[in-house]
Formats: sequence, C-alpha cells, structure tokens
Amino acid sequence: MSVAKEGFEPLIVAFCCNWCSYAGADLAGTGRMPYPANVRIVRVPCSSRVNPSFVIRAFQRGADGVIVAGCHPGDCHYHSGNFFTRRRLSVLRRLLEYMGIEPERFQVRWISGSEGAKFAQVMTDLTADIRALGPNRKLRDAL
Amino acid sequence: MKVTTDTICSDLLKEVEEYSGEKVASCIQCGKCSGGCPMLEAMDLLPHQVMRLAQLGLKEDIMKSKTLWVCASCFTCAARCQRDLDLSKVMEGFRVIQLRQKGGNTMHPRQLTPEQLKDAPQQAIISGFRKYSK
Amino acid sequence: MKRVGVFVCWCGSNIAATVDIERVIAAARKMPNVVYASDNKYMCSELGQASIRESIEKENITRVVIASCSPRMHENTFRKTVAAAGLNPFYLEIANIREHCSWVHKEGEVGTVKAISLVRTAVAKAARNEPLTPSSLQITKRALVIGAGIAGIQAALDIADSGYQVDLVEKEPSIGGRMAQLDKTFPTLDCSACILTPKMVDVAQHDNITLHTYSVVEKVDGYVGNFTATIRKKSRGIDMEKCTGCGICYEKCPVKVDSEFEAGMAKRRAIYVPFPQAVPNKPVIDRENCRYFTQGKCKVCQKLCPAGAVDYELEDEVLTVEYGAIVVATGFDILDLQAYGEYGYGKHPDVLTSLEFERLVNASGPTGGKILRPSDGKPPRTVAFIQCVGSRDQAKGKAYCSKVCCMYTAKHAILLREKVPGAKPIVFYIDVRTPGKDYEEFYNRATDEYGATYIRGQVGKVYPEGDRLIIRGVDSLSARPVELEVDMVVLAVAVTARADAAGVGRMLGITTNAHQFFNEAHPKLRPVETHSAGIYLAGMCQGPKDIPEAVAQASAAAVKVVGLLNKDSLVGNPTVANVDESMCSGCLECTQVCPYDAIKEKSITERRGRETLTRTVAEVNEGLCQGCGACSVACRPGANNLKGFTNEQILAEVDAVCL
Amino acid sequence: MRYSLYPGCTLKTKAKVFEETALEAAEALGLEMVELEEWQCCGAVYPLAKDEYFPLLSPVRSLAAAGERGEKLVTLCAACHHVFKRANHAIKGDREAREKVTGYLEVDYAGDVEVVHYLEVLKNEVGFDRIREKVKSPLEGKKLAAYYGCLLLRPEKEMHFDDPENPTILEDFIRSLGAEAVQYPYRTDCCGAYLSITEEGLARDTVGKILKSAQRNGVEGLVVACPLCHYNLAKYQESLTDTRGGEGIPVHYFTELLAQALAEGPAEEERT
Ligand SMILES: Cc1cc2nc3c(=O)[nH]c(=O)nc-3n(C[C@H](O)[C@H](O)[C@H](O)COP(=O)(O)OP(=O)(O)OC[C@H]3O[C@@H](n4cnc5c(N)ncnc54)[C@H](O)[C@@H]3O)c2cc1C
Ligand SMILES: Cc1cc2nc3c(=O)[nH]c(=O)nc-3n(C[C@H](O)[C@H](O)[C@H](O)COP(=O)(O)OP(=O)(O)OC[C@H]3O[C@@H](n4cnc5c(N)ncnc54)[C@H](O)[C@@H]3O)c2cc1C
Ligand code: SF4
Ligand code: SF4
Ligand code: SF4
Ligand code: SF4
Ligand code: SF4
Ligand code: SF4
Ligand code: SF4
Ligand code: SF4
Repeated sequence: MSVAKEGFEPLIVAFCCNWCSYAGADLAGTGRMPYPANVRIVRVPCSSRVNPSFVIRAFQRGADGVIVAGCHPGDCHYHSGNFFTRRRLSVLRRLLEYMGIEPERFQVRWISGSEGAKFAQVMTDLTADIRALGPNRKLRDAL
Repeated sequence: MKVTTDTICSDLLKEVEEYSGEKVASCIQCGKCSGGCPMLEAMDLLPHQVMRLAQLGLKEDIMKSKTLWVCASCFTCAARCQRDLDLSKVMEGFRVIQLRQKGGNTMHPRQLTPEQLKDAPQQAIISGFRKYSK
Repeated sequence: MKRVGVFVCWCGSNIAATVDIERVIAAARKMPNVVYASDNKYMCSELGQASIRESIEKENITRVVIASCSPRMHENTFRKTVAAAGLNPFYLEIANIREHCSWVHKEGEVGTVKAISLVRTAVAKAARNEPLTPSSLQITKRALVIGAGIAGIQAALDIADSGYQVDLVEKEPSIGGRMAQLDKTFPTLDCSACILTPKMVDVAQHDNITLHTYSVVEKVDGYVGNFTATIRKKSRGIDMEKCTGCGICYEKCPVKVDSEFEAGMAKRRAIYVPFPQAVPNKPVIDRENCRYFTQGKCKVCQKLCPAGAVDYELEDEVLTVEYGAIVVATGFDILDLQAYGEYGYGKHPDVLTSLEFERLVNASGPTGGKILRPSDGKPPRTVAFIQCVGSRDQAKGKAYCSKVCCMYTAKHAILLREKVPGAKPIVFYIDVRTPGKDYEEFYNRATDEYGATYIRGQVGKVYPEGDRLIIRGVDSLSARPVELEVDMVVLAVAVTARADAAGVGRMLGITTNAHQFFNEAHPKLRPVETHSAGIYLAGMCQGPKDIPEAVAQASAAAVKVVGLLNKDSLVGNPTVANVDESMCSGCLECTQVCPYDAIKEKSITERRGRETLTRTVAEVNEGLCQGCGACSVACRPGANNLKGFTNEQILAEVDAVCL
Repeated sequence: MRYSLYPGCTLKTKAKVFEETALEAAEALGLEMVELEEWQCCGAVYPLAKDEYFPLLSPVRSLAAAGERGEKLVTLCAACHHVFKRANHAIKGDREAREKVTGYLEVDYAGDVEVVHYLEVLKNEVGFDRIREKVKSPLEGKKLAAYYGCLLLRPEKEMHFDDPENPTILEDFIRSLGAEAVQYPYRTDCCGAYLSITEEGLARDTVGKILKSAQRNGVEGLVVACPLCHYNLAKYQESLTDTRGGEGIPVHYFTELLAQALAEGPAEEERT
C-alpha cells in the first residue's frame, strides 16, 4: 500500500468563493506563499453556489479530494449564503461517507480575503492528508 | 497568596466549574452578588472575591475562608447575578472540594446544644449535616 | 461551433520565469474549440490589448480566454477590450496563472502543468459562456427618511441640501426624538434644545423636505432606485391649514393623562402639543383618551378654537410615493424595569430612570429645572446613580453595553451639583467606559471638580426606610459592604431597540440582530448600509450610540443616498439567477434560501393541448438578486440557474480540471 | 379536587400545628388533601454540586409515589417545596440525573408530577376572593407582614413561584383574611436558615435585622411558610430592643391564620 502511494500526486478541486477564499488565494500568491500545485481552484460567487452534485462529479472524474472554501460565518458577502452551505454540505459529507469516501477527502473551510497564509496552510495540510490516503478509487467513473 | 503564572494556569477553575456547573470564568466582578448577600458582614471573603480568587487560581485563600461555611445558600446572589451565575453552587463546589479532599466535616452532632436538639426543627439539623459533612 | 482564442501573458518575468509559455500555447492549440493561441509580454498594456482586439477580428474569435493575473485585478480591463472588439464582454474568461500559479509554484515544471490545466478549465467554461447584458435601472430621485430624531433630521437635511427631495416620516406628533427630551448633553454640556431646535426649524422650512408627522410607513415594495412606500398620515383631528398654533384649544381640555414626552413626570391634555418647541407646533387629538372619541361628548376644544381648525371627522390620509433610497432612523427605547424589583423602581417615587431625571433637570421640564424629589418636592442632598441597570446583564436584561450611560451619569452628577449646591452625587459602577474625544476628561471633571464619589460595585438592593432610601451594596475594590441612606436614586437604564423594530425590518426586508437592532452590511466597512441595496441606517436603531455618532452616521447615510441618486441609472449585475419556467415545478424552495428575498412566486397560464392550465412558478427580481447562486443549488429540477456561473459551466470546469 | 399531601418530617414533629391547621383549613375550604402513604424526608436541601445525585433519590421516590396516584402533590414546608420543585426540574431537564436516579430507584419517573405549594392552591385553585367570602372571623385591624425567606422564591427559573424581588402572594393572602398587609424591606431576605445551628451569632444578627425592620414598620405579626424560618424568627426575638412587654413579634404559619379565620368564634379576643 505504502509503495502505491510513492509518487502519487493527488488532484484536489477547490471551490472558492469570489469574495473571500478566492481573494485569500490571490493574497497567498501576492505574498508568494507556496503550497502544493495539486490544488485547482474553481471560482464561484459564493460557497452557497456549490451544488453537492459538483462535488460528486469531481470525485467521479477522478479528483482525490475536494474542498469548499468560503467566507467566515457572519462575513459572507451575501450575508447568509454560507449558512446554507454549512447545512447542505454537512449532509453531503454524510452521504459521501455512506458511499465509502473517507471524510478527510471532502472538507469545508472558512478562509477570508485577508488569510493568504491560512489559505496556503490549509491547502498544504489538505494535500498531505489526501496524499496519505492514496488515490480515490471509490467513485471514480470506470472509464 | 500571591498571584503567579502557576496559580493563573492552575486547574482550580476547571475543577470548581466541574463541581458547580457554573462558568466561574465569566464573572465580571460587578459585585452585585456581594451587594445583596445577607451574610456579608460575617464573611472574610466577599462572594465576588471568592469568584475573583477562583479566576486567579488562589485555592488556599478560598479553602481557608470562613465564607464557604457562612453562606446560607439563600440564592439571592444567583437571582441577581448579571452573568447568570449561581454562586450558591460555586460555594457548594468549594465546600465539596474541601470535604472530599481533606475530609474534615465541619459539623458534628456533639456541637449541638441540648436546647437546639430539643427545639430546632429536623429540617435545620438535617440540612446542616447535609451541608457541612459529606 | 465556438471559436476560442487563448492569450497567454508573461507579466514580464512574473509568469514567464516559472511557466513555460511556449508549452502552454502549444497545449492550448490542441484544446477543444480553440482556434488561436498567442502570447504577449504585458497583456494589460496598450499594445497587449491592441493585439487581443486585432486577433479577435482577424481570427474571427467568438470566445476569449486570457491567461494572466487574477480576474480580481484585470477582469474589467479585459472585458472592455473584448467589448471594443465587438464581442459581448461576458465572453471573456480569465485563467489565473499568476497569483494561483507562477507566484506559488516555483518548483520545476509543476507550474507549467498547472497553468495548462487552468487554461483548459477556462477554455471549457468560455465555450459555454452566453452573452449577458446588464439591466439598466432607472432611479427615482427622491429619498424617504423614517424616524425624525436627531439622526433622521440630520440625514434629511444633508440629502435635502444636496438638492434632492426628501420625505421625513415621524410617528409622533413632533419631530425631535429622544434628544428633545434631554437637558444638557455630554461632553460639552450644550443645552440639547439649543442645538436641536434650530435643526428642527430648518427641517420645517426646507424647500426640499416634506414632513409627515404623526405618520407611519405601512408598506414598502420594490428595490434600490425604485421603492414604493405607503404612508399613513394619521388624522390629528386638526385642520393643519387652518390651525395657527395659538394653543387656546388645549387649555380647557378636561382630560389629563401622563405625558410621554415628560416620561410620565407630568400630565398633558387629550388635545396637546408634546412640548413647547414642537415641530410642527400644532396640536393633535389623542383619540384613545379624548372624551368626544371615547364617550361621544365634549367638543370643548372645537368650541374654543378661534380658527375653526378642530375637526373630529378628519380621516387618515394614505399616500403612495416612489423613492430611490430609504434611510431608517427609528431610534431607541429604554428597558422596562419590571424584572428589577431589587431597585425599587415603580414602588418608590424617588427611584427614577435616567430619562426621568433628564426631564427633572430640564428647564422646560415638570419642575422648571429644579431638582426636587417626586415624593415630597424637596431638593435631595444625596443622590445615588446606579449604572448598568439592565445592561451587561445576561440573566434579566440585555447582554450588551448601552454605551451612553457612563457618560450621561457623569453628566447627571455634574448637573446635580450645579443645580443643588452641596448635594452629593454617588455613582455605583462596574466599569466606567469613556472612549471618545474629551470623554475621559469629562468624567474626570465629575470626580475632581464636582465631588462625585464613584463606588465600584453593583447595588444589591434599594428599599425605603422612613422618607429616605437605603442602598445596600459593596465596594468591590475595598471589599467593604456599603450601606447608604440617600434621598434619590437614578437608574442608568439600558437602551433597547424600538419595540416594533423587527416588524419595521420585515417590512423593509432588512435584518435585525438578537436584540432587534438593525444589522449593517459590514460592522466595520459598511456601517451605514444594509444588506438591501438602497436602504441605509442612521442613529440608535443600528445599535447604542451617542449624539455625535448618530449625527456622523446620519451624514454618512446621506452621502450614500446622494451618491445613489446622483447616478443617471443603475447598471445591474448581469450574473443573476434565472428561472426556466418550463422546468420550474413551483416548489418555491429557491425562495426560502434567498438572502435578499429576490424570488417571488407568480402564476402563469399556459395551454396544454386544449386545456388552459394555471400554475405557480418562481420569478427572480433582477433588481434585488445579488447573484449568490444559493437558489440555483436549492432547485431540484434544475430550473433555476445562475447566469455566468451556470450548472453546465461549472460542471464543464470540473471535468476540465479532472482531465 | 383531591390532592396528595406531602407533610415532611418537621411537620410531623416540631411543627405539628402547621400540618394540623392546614388540614383543618382544607376541610373548611372543601379541599381533599390525602397524605402520601409512602414518603420519606426530602433531604431538606437540594444538592447544589453537579455530581451529587444521591440526595435526589429520596425526593424522587416520593414524587414517583405521588405519580402513581395521579394527583397534584401539595407541599407546605418551603424547604420541601424547594427540594421537590428542583428535583423535578433536574429529572425533567438533565438526562444524566434522570437516568442515574430512576435507574437506581428502578422507577419510571419523568418529572411530570405537578408540585404545588399550599399557597398556590389557595391562590390559583380556590382564589383569594373566595377565601375572603368564606372567612367567618376576619382578622380585622391586624397589621400582619409576610416573611417569604429564600426557598419559595429562588431560583425563580425553577420555582416559578412569584416575582422573586416583589412577591405578592402572601400579602394577597393576608388581605383575604381581612388583615392589613404591611410591607417592609426584609421580607425576602434570608433568615440564616441552618446557620442557627452552626453560627448562632450570625443567625441572631440576620434575624435581628428582619425583626427590627418589621417592627419599625409597625408589624404586629409575621406570616411564614417554613418551620425553619418560624424557628429562627421566634428564637431571636431578644434582638428587639422594644419587645412590647416581652412578647416581641409573634410568628404564625399562614395556615394557622387561615384556619382561625375560617373558623367560627371570637378570634379577636384570643389574639389580643
Ligand atoms: C437618559 C439619556 C441621556 C442621554 N444623554 C446624552 C448626552 O448627553 N449626549 C449624547 O450625545 N447622547 C445622549 N444620549 C443618547 C442620545 O439620546 C441618542 O444618541 C440619540 O437620541 C439618538 O438619536 P436617534 O435619532 O438615533 O434616535 P431617537 O432620538 O430615538 O429618534 C428616533 C425617532 O424615530 C421615531 N420613530 C421610531 N419608530 C418609528 C417608526 N416606525 N416610524 C416613524 N417614526 C419612528 C421616533 O418617534 C423618534 O422621533 C442620552 C440617552 C439617554 C437615554
Ligand atoms: C494596535 C492597534 C490595534 C487596532 N485594532 C483595531 C481593531 O481590531 N479594530 C478596529 O476597528 N480598529 C482598530 N484599531 C484602530 C484603527 O487602526 C483605526 O481606527 C484606523 O486605522 C483609523 O484609520 P484612519 O484612516 O483614520 O487613520 P490612519 O490609518 O492613520 O490613516 C491616515 C493616513 O494618512 C496619511 N497621512 C498622514 N498625514 C498625512 C499628510 N500630512 N499628508 C498626506 N497623507 C498623510 C498616513 O500616512 C496614513 O496613511 C487599532 C489601532 C491600534 C493602534
Ligand atoms: S447564597 Fe450565599 S453567597 Fe449567595 S447571597 Fe446567599 S449567603 Fe450570600
Ligand atoms: S454578581 Fe455575578 S458577575 Fe457579578 S460579581 Fe457576582 S458572580 Fe460575578
Ligand atoms: S495582465 Fe496581469 S499578468 Fe499580464 S502583465 Fe498585466 S498585470 Fe501582469
Ligand atoms: S385653538 Fe385652534 S388654531 Fe389654536 S392651536 Fe388649537 S386648533 Fe390650532
Ligand atoms: S373634545 Fe377631546 S380633546 Fe377636545 S377638549 Fe374634549 S376631551 Fe379634550
Ligand atoms: S455605558 Fe457604562 S453604564 Fe452604560 S452599560 Fe456600558 S458600562 Fe454600563
Ligand atoms: S426551486 Fe426551482 S423548481 Fe422550485 S420554485 Fe424555485 S425555480 Fe422553481
Ligand atoms: S442568486 Fe442569490 S440573490 Fe439572486 S435570487 Fe438567487 S439566492 Fe437570491
């Protein structure tokens, strides 16, 4: 098993809300704070735009991890959007678990536009977690 | 006792919060508990001081205080605390800590005068024992 | 087929030093739909933009991907470039290969690989971009201000001075609010009436302000730039045109009730002017107490009125007016002290609230400004002031700090000494909070010059003993019990939101916090805006604040209003939600999640064969929608989709990322 | 209506008159109060430490027994009332307490027996107006004052008895008997409770304050609902400097006055 993980480069899809987390990622860039290139950002207006089906689709197409990052509760640009996100995504998490996906593969985090370092840190930790888990084989489309 | 890093970082708060179920750390020292306490004049530490010393971790000062034993559990403080704290429970928490850790019941049957035994209602004697010995 | 053009930027060496531009271009050329790919050293420069325009035209490009810095940096720049080339500006997508790539992945070739992936994702989305046109909204050049305390007055004057029409709606018979009730004001001890009355007169005389007193806003519809409000002008029973304000009518009215303005410290008649400087200075008949209205006879005032202005038959007037912007300035109440039996308020006449004390000190108040005990009319020698009554109290009152009471208590101590020489003010406090310019100094004057004694400790109990009041408390600093005999007790009672604030909030579609104060859009950076565009906040209705802060916030709200009304039209955000009626099941799930209440149900009629069916569908108000997309997620049939971030676009991005 | 009555230990020994007069008055008012067959001492104090479940056993056993009878449980002694109300509250609201206590007792009890104090029965079920009608020997001209003490009123969130700072039930009661209800500030202050056993001097001081305040306000008799208050207030009368010919201020259980007022006869002479 550990041999299989050698050289494994996980693919991580990050849904980032435009106002906070995407800006946080920009700030990590401006501040030249490195994090693993495994992370690919998809920009959404608000974390509440993330349909659970997007997350499932990512796993089906071979993503090894998915993260939804939005504004801190109370700071949402759309004032209550991320509140719905929280509820909806905790249901999704249970569903994924039920489908046999390790809970660590799907995370929801609050990262503000001023938290460049936090963005880099979260992505670094997440990549390490997923790397340790190995590739996602559960939901992957049998292509 | 002096306030030191050790007292502030001690487990006293945790301990008394466990026994009493009250969030002693949230006391803002408004003094309203002491302001209405009927036993104030007999106390060597005023109720709000007990809270403060607990926040600072000064256990010995609290443990040797007479206050714990003159508090009548009248709930006046609890009815008025601006932080919704029940000091009667905190006092009980400290009494319990002391009785359980050090033993030393503070009420003995022989302490009662014959007159008390004759006149005092059961209720007083039972509650006295309940409070002062475990 | 879509013809996508890819333009890769070097950003000098910012990108090019890490990402192999050549390889990105080569890879891009092989991506689906891509017909053209090229690079430029500085894409945002005049030259770079020109090259994009030329290529679009020459290569007949219909969708554009620019791989460069963050869209948060240059999306607008490049949208204009694309538009200049004759395309819809929303045909553009940006691949962020600088902030999200070259600057953070410097090792080896991972940067190049990721850049290619980012370009592929942007291409996938761009190929599905639809033309979007921002709507253009007209703006009604008129503002509504609700509540005419100092905050509402200031906001109305500032907007009116900028040349716009303002309607100022006040539910009481006079404008002025709480400030009109105060005596002198901290930290300068200006007389409240002396600085407020001129502003009240300005309001009355301003050409651009229409005053509606004794009026309430009953309904508000619409959205930024286009509100419609229904205002009920309650009947005063007085013909305002005829009335000269002579005041003869109320002298003989047989009914006496507690005066609200005097905080119950004096009586008024059933026909009355709340206070001498009232604006408008014309009476109103209080129908709940007037004998004519309750018992059918009296009419004394009508008989006396020399102008024939009293008219019991006058009815409410209901106006419907359109506005571009709304300022909410409904102010505050004080806490009901029912739960605070320990302070003896309501049981003993010499225990007063701070607001009652303001009236007692006021030269136009019930005692003509003499501080006298309500019980026996004698001047008090010692007065205890108790701070934080009902504030900072999680058990029986309000958890927050009321912010103004430390300062006005210091003021009261000073005023006591000024009015009753030799009297002793004693203040019970938990903390003295004086952040503000000259505030600490003001408090220092109370202790240093006016001999106020401050005792740190909340009072346990107040009770009468003979004709004096006993205060039992503690000085927590010295840990000594305190037992004082005083002549009067003044309670610095918590300020609260207006009792009807939550209802006003619902009517306007703005939210309140746990204590019913209106929520600002951002506690630091958007303190006068609400989450509903075009609705602004001023004064205490947003949270405890003193007069200087209320006025500052009012002027700030006025600037926001004027900034909005100054625009010719509002350019809407085109990335709004859209409902495909043919797919909508009418479940209305989407209406539940919208933070802006932008989705409403509507009925549509359609023909199915021979039958005509009526069914419910959802409809998005594009003026209100801010484009968060929550509704699109809530929609199970997939009828609701967010333009610019459609389900198809995002799924295409996900697929491209995972390739 | 039939009620289960919980007398408590003290009413069977040192405060017999409290129970006797309560039953007498109940009969006069047509209230059927039947003593629980199986009851134990309530423990006199409610356990305040969070992990003490043991002292809940006894009150819960009595409560469960009352539950079987399906009647409201009426209390007389303020301390019993306090313990029952709070034990009920704990069983209802604290799952751990409920599981531990009912598990140990092997009873099925969910905290739903309604515990009412005799005074509450008078106020809410009989009504003070009806009592006023039924009074045969009104206590006219008497200046009586309520002494509430602590246990009936606090903590309000659990007791729901009356406004803890401004209670009125005993005053309303006093007026319904035809007497004048005098207000004085110390009526809700603690008398020292069991400190009279361990801290005599202190109890004497606190009682002294209460009595003196009552005296300054012209009180001719104190009305209580607790044997311990009764004991303390009666015991330290010497703290009154002016004892009115050595008699001090008499202390009555509210039921004594009630029974007396409801009965025929020359109540006036007896009392003066
Ligand atoms: C005792 C006391 C002393 C004070 N002393 C000082 C001082 O010395 N210095 C100082 O700076 N501050 C002082 N303050 C604070 C000061 O009173 C407030 O900061 C100020 O009055 C807030 O003004 P406002 O316009 O926001 O609210 P308000 O004065 O309450 O005005 C709101 C207005 O809106 C009206 N209204 C409410 N609801 C509606 C509705 N639904 N429709 C239409 N109209 C409505 C009300 O009738 C009122 O006229 C004191 C406060 C108190 C309680
Ligand atoms: C340690 C600390 C922590 C704080 N934490 C918080 C907090 O958590 N939350 C909070 O709300 N507030 C906080 N504050 C307060 C906050 O910093 C200030 O309220 C805020 O920064 C004030 O902004 P300003 O624009 O008025 O002044 P400044 O930030 O001082 O900006 C003034 C600008 O003007 C420029 N300037 C000065 N003179 C001239 C000149 N003659 N010509 C041209 N330019 C000039 C200066 O260079 C500066 O850029 C904190 C303050 C401190 C000291
Ligand atoms: S419970 Fe104790 S501390 Fe609290 S008021 Fe009563 S005697 Fe004082
Ligand atoms: S009343 Fe409450 S908050 Fe105030 S000092 Fe006492 S325990 Fe602390
Ligand atoms: S478009 Fe962006 S990346 Fe390119 S040169 Fe300009 S700033 Fe740099
Ligand atoms: S008497 Fe007539 S004119 Fe004078 S104030 Fe009254 S209503 Fe107006
Ligand atoms: S009609 Fe009404 S308002 Fe007029 S005088 Fe009579 S009671 Fe007063
Ligand atoms: S301003 Fe002062 S008196 Fe008022 S609530 Fe805050 S701390 Fe208490
Ligand atoms: S959630 Fe979808 S189906 Fe339901 S009403 Fe809204 S748009 Fe229509
Ligand atoms: S996109 Fe957001 S703001 Fe617009 S209608 Fe949907 S939920 Fe409301």
